[in-house]
Amino acid sequence: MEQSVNYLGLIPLFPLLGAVLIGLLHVFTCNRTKLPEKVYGILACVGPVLSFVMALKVFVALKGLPPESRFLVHKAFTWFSVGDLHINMGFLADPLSCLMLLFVTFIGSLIHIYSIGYMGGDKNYGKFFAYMNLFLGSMLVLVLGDGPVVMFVGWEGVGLCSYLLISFYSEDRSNVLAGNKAFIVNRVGDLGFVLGMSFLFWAIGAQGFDYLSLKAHVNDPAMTQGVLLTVCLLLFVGATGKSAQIPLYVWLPDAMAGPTPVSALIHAATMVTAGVYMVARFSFLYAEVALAGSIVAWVGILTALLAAIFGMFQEDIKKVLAYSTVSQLGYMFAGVGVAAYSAGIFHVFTHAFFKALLFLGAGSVIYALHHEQNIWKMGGLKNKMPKTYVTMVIGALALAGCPPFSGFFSKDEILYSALATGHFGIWAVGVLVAGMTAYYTFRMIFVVFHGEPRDHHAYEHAQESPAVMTVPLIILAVGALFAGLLNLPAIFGGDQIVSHWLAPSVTEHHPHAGVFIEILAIGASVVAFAIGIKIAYAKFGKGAPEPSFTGFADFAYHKFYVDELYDKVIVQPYKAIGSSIWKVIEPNVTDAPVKGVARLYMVLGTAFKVFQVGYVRVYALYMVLGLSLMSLLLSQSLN
Amino acid sequence: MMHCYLYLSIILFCLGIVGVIARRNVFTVFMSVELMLNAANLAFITFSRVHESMDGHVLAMMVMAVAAAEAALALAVVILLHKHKSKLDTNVFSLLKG
Amino acid sequence: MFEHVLSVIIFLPILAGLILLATPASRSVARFTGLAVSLATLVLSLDLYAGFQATGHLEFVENIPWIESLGISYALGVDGISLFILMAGSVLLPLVYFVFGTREKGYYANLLLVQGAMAGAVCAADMILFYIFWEVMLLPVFFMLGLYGGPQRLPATLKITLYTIAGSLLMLAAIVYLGVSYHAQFGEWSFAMDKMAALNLTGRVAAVAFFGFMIAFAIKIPLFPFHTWLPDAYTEAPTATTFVLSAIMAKIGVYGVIRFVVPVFDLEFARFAILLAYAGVIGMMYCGLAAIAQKDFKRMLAFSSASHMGVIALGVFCMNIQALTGSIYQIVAHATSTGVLFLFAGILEERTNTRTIDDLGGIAAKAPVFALYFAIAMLASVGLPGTSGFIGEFMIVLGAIKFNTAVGVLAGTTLIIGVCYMLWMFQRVFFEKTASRSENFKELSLVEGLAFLPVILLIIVMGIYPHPFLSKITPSTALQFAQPASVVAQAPASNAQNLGLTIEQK
Amino acid sequence: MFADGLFIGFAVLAVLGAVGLVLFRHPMNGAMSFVVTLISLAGLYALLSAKLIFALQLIVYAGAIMSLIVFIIMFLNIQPGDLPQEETKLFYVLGGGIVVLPIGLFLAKIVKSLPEHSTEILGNNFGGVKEVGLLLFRDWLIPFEIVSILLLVSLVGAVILAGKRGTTK
Repeated sequence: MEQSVNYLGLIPLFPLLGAVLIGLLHVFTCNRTKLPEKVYGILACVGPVLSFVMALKVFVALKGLPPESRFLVHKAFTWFSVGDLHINMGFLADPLSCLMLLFVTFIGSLIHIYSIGYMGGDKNYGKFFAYMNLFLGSMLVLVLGDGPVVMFVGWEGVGLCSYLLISFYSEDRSNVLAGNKAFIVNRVGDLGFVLGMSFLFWAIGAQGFDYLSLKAHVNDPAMTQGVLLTVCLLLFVGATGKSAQIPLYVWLPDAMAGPTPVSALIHAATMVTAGVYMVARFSFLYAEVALAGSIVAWVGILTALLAAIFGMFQEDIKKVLAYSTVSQLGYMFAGVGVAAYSAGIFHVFTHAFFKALLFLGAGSVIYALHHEQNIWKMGGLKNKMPKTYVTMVIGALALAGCPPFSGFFSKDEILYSALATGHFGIWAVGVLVAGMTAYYTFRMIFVVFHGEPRDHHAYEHAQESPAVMTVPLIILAVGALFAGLLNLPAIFGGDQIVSHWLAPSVTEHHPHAGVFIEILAIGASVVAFAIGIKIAYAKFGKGAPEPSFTGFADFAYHKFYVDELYDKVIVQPYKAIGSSIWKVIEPNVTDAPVKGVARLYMVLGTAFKVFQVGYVRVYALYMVLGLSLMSLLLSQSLN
Repeated sequence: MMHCYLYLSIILFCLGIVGVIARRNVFTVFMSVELMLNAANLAFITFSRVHESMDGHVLAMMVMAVAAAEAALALAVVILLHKHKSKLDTNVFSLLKG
Repeated sequence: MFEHVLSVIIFLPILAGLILLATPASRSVARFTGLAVSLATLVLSLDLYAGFQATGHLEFVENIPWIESLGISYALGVDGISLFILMAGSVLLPLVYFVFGTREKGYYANLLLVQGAMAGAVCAADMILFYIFWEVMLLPVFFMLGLYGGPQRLPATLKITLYTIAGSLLMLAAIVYLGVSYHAQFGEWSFAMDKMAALNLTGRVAAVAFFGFMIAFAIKIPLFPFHTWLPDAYTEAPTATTFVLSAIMAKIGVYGVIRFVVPVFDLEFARFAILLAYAGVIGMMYCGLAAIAQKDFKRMLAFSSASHMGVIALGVFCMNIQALTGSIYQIVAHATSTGVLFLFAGILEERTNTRTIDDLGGIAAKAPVFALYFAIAMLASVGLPGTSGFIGEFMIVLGAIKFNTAVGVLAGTTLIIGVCYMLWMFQRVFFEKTASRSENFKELSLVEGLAFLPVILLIIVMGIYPHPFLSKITPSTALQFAQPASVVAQAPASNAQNLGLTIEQK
Repeated sequence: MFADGLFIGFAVLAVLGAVGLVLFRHPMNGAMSFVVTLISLAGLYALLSAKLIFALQLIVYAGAIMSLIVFIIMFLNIQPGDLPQEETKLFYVLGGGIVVLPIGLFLAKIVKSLPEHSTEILGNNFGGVKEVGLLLFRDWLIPFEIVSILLLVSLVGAVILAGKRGTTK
C-alpha cells in the first residue's frame, strides 16, 4: 500500500542546508568584508527551487499510483524510541501533503526571488535569507512529517523563524516585542498541541505514532468520545496559536513588524496555514466527534467576523492585509470545522496565491514609497505603478470573492458546505463577512491607488519596482486568477479536481444538497460582494480625507482594546506574580523556615551569651554549681 | 581514724574550691588550686596506708610533679599578664566575654 | 580499555588538584595542568563511552573490600544512567579552562577536585563510598565560592554549605539505617547499592529514612521548597562554580533519587510520588515566574536552572519509563544548554563588567557568533525541537500525563514559562540599540569559538539524532521498572517473613 | 593517743592555714599561711607512714614550689594598691561555702559509708625510699617518664612565655 522513496527527506533538507550555509557565511563575514548580495540571493533561491522540483516529482509519482494507495513514505532514521514510544524521523507524502508541498515550495520560491529585490541594500541581507530558508525548511518538515511529533518539529520551527523574522529589525524595541509576542503566543498554542499529542499517544499511540497507524487505530476502544474530544480540542488550541484564531490571534497583526516578504511568507504560504493543515491531517479524529468540529467552525467564523471588523478601520496597509488573513483563516477553520476538509484546504491553496500577491504588491508599494505604510499618506499610485496596481486589483478581487477569481470558488465552497450541513448561523455570518471583506479590501485599493496623491513628495519619487519583484507578482496574479478553476464545482461544469485528489487523505462526507441550496449560497456571496464593493466605492472611490473615528468605529480602530485587555489580564499579572514571588514570597515564605533556623540560633546565642561573662572564676562557679547539683541529686539516691 | 583523714581532705578541698570561686587575686586563686591538689594527695596517702600499698605514694609524687609543672607555667602566665595590664585581678582578663 | 579506568577518571583529577594545591605552581601552570588533566579525563571517558555495552547493569565494575567487618567496599561501576552524568562532566569541564584563563591557582585546583569527586559520586556502587564523594564534592565548592565569588559571597557560601550539610547528615542517617536493616534482614553487613533493592522496608522508620534521602537530594537538585540557597549561590559563585553546580552537581541529586530512592523505597516512593511530582511542578512554575522578575541575568539563569531542574525531577517521580528516560536525557541536555549559558553569562560579565540586564543591549550586532551560540543554547533550554532540550522535555511531559493528568498539564506550561523570561532577556541583552557598556563587546576569540563548537554541535545532534544516546540509557531505565513491580508483588508475603525474622532475633 | 593528738593538732593547723589562704588580702600573707598548711600536711603524711612523701612534701612543696611562688610575688613587687579591690569578699566566700557545701556533704556521706580502718604507723619499710623507688621504676615506669616529659615541656613553655617580651623587644 505504501511505497518508500528516499527523496522525500531531501525536500526539507534543501532549504535547511541552505539556511545553515547562508547563516554560516553571514555570521563569519558580517563584521568583516561582506560578500556580494548576489551570492546570498542565488544560494537562497537554490534550496526552495530544488524543493519545488522535488515536489513536482512527488506529485508525478503520486499521480502514477491508484488513488486509494497514494502514499509515499520515507523513514530517514529512528528518532527516539523508549518503551512503547517509537518515533521515526519519517516523511509521508500523500495527496494532502503533496498539495501543500506544491504551493508552499512554489510560492516560497517566488517570495525568495522577490526578496532579492526587496531586501537589496539591507546590512543583514544574509541573515534574512538564512531565516527565510530555515522558515521554508521548517514548514516543509511540518507538511511532510509522518506523525504528530515530526510535525511538531516543523510546527515549532516556523514559530521560531517567525520570531526571528518579525524581530528582524532588532534595533527597534517594538519589533522585538512583536517577535516575542509571536513566539510566546505560539508557544501557548504549542502547549495545547503537546498535550493533545500526549493524550493521543496514551490512547492509541503504542502501536505506532504516525498518521497511518493512528488512522488505523482510531476506532480502538481506548479512543472514547471523551478522549477524542479532549485530543481534538487540545490540538485545535495548537491550531489557534499557529493560525491566529480567537483567542490567540493577537500576534499576527503585530507580526507586520517584519520585512514585507516575511509577512507574505508567514501569511500566505507557510505558518498560518499550518493550523488548517493540521486539522485536515487529523480529519480522521475530527470526523469522529461532531462537537469538536462545530467548536472549530464557530471559533473560525467568529474570528473571521472579528478580524473583518478590525480590518475595516486599519490605516496601515499591511495591517489591513493581516486582518484579512486572520479573517480568511477563520473561513478555512469554518470549512474544516463543518467537515469540508477539502474545501478548507482548497481555500488555503487559493488564499496562498492571492494573499502572497497582495502582500508582495503591498511590499512593492512600500518599497516605492520608501517604507511608508500608512494608506492615508498614499493615493493615486495607479499611474505610477501600473503593474503593481493591476496585479493587486486581481488579488483584491480574488480576496473579496469576485466570481471568476480563485477566492470566489474556494470561499463559496466553504459557505455552501456550511449551509449544506445545516450550520445556518455560520453561513449567515460567513456571508456578512464576505461583504465586509469586499468593503475593506477595496477601501484599501481605492485609497492607495485612486484619487489624488496625499503626500506629493513621496508621490514624485515613487516608481515601479524592478522586474525581480514584478515578475513574481505577475506569476502570482495568474495563479490568483485561475487557481479557482482547479476545483470547479459541478454546477459550473467542473469536476472538483482538488476534492477528488484530496479524497484519500481526508475523512470527509460530501454533503448532497439540492441545486437550490447551491444557488442560494452562490447568490448570497455575490450579492454580499457587490454590496461591499459598492459601499467602498461610494466612500473612497473618488479619494477621501483621512477619517477620524468615533464611537464604535473608534472602538474597532483600537481593535476592541483586546491587546490592552490581554496586557492587563495576563501579562501584567504574570509579571506581578513574578516580582511578588521574588520580592515577597521568596524571602518571607519559602525562605522563612531557613531564615527562621538561622534566627533561632541567633536568639539562642544571644540568650546564652549572658552566661559568658568572661571571668574565669565564674566559669569555675558554673562547674561547681553543676557538681553541687549533681551531688545533691546523688546524695538522695545514696542511702 | 581513716575517716578523720578523709574528712580533713574534704574540708581542705572545699576550702580550695571556695578560694578559686570567691577570690579575684591571681595568686590566691592559683594557691587555692594547689590546696585542692594537696587535699587530693592526702586522700591518696590515706588510702595507700589503708590498703598498705604504695601506689598511692607514687601517684602523690606524680601530682607533685604536675603541681610543679603547673606552678612554673602558671607563674609565667601571671608574669606575662602582669606585664600586660599591671593588675593581678582575674576580672581584668575577660577576653572570653560573649 | 584497561581494568581500573573508573578509578583513574576519579582520582586523576583529585590527585592533580591536590598536587597543585600543595605546590607553589603559577596560574598558567595550574591552568595548563587543569586543561591537560580534564582533556585526559575526557579521552578516557570517551573510551569508556565507546566500550559501554548498554546491558542495563553496572559495567566496568571494580570491587575491592574496604572495611570488611561492616561490608563496606570500594565498589565502582557505571550503567546507562550514571554514564551520561559522568560524560556530561567530562565533556563540559575542559571548556572552563579554555574560557577563563586568568584565575588563581586554587580556582583550577578546586575545579579539578570537584571534577574527581563528582565522577566518584556518580560511579560509586557502595553507599558509604557515595556518601564520602558526595561530601567531598561540597568542599571545593565551598572554597571556590568563598574565595573567588562575588561581593555577597560569604552569606551565600554559608547558606549553601550549611543547607547541603544538613541534608547530607540526614542522608548519612538514612544510609546507616539501610545498612542496619540489611544486617537485620540478611544477617550480614553490606552497603552495596544493588543489594539494597532486596530490602523490605515498611513502617514509619522506613518513611523517615525515605525522607532523609529525599531531603538530601531535594536540597542538591534543588527541589521546591528547598531551593532557596540556589539564587544567591549561583549568582555569587564564580562562573565555573555556577557551571559545575548547575550542570553536574544538581544532576547528581537527581541521580541519587534514581539510584537510592526509587529501587530501595519503592513502597514509600509510590506513596509519596504524587507529592514529590507536585513539588517538582510547583518548583518549575515558581522559579520560572521568579525568573521573569530578575534584573541580573545570572540570577535569572539561576532561577531558570532551578525551574528546569523541577521538570527533570518530575520525570523521575512519574514512575514510567518515558518520563525517567526523558529525565536522564534532559539531564545531559540541561547540562549542555544551561551549563553553557552560565559560561556565556560569565563571558558577558567579564567583558561588560555588569550583570544587570538593563545595562546591556545590541550585542548580537557586535558579536554575531556569540549571539548565535547563545541563541542555540537558549533555544535548547526552552526545549525547541531540533535541539537537545526538546526530546527530554517532551518525554517528561508525555510521562507526566500518564502519571497524573493535572501534573502533566502543569508540567507542560514549562513550554510557555521558559520562553517568556528567556526571550525577554535575549531581547534586552542581544537585540535593541547597542548600550554603552556593550559598545566595545569583543567577539569570541577563535580558541573560544572552537572550544564551544563541539558542545553547540552536541546540542543540535542530540536534538536531531538522539537515538544512539537513548539506546544506551533505555536498558538501564527499563531495568528500573522491572524491579519495583516484582518487589511490590512480593511485599505482603515478605512482610510476614520479615516480622518472623525480627521476632526470632529477639 | 599521742598520734591522735598530733593528728588533731596538724589538722587544725592545716584548716587554719587554708582558711587564712582564702581570707588574707595580700597574696604574701596567703602564701605564708599556705606554707603552714603544707607543713601540717607533711606531718600528717608522716603519721600515715609515708616517709618519702613526707620528705618530698617538705622539700619540694613547702620548699621549692612555695619559694618559687613567694619569689614571684616579691619579684612583681606588689603594692597594696595593685591588688584587686574585694570589698564583698566575705559575701563571696560565704556564698562559695554554701555552693560547695552539698559537694562536701556528699563526699562526707561517701566516706561515712566506707568501713573504718586503723592508721597506726607501720613499723616495716612501708613508704620508704627504696620501696617506693622500686615500685616507681617497675610498675610505674612509663607514667614516670611521661611526667618527666611533662616537666620538660612546662619548662620550655615557661621560658617562652615569660621570656617572650624580653626577647622580641
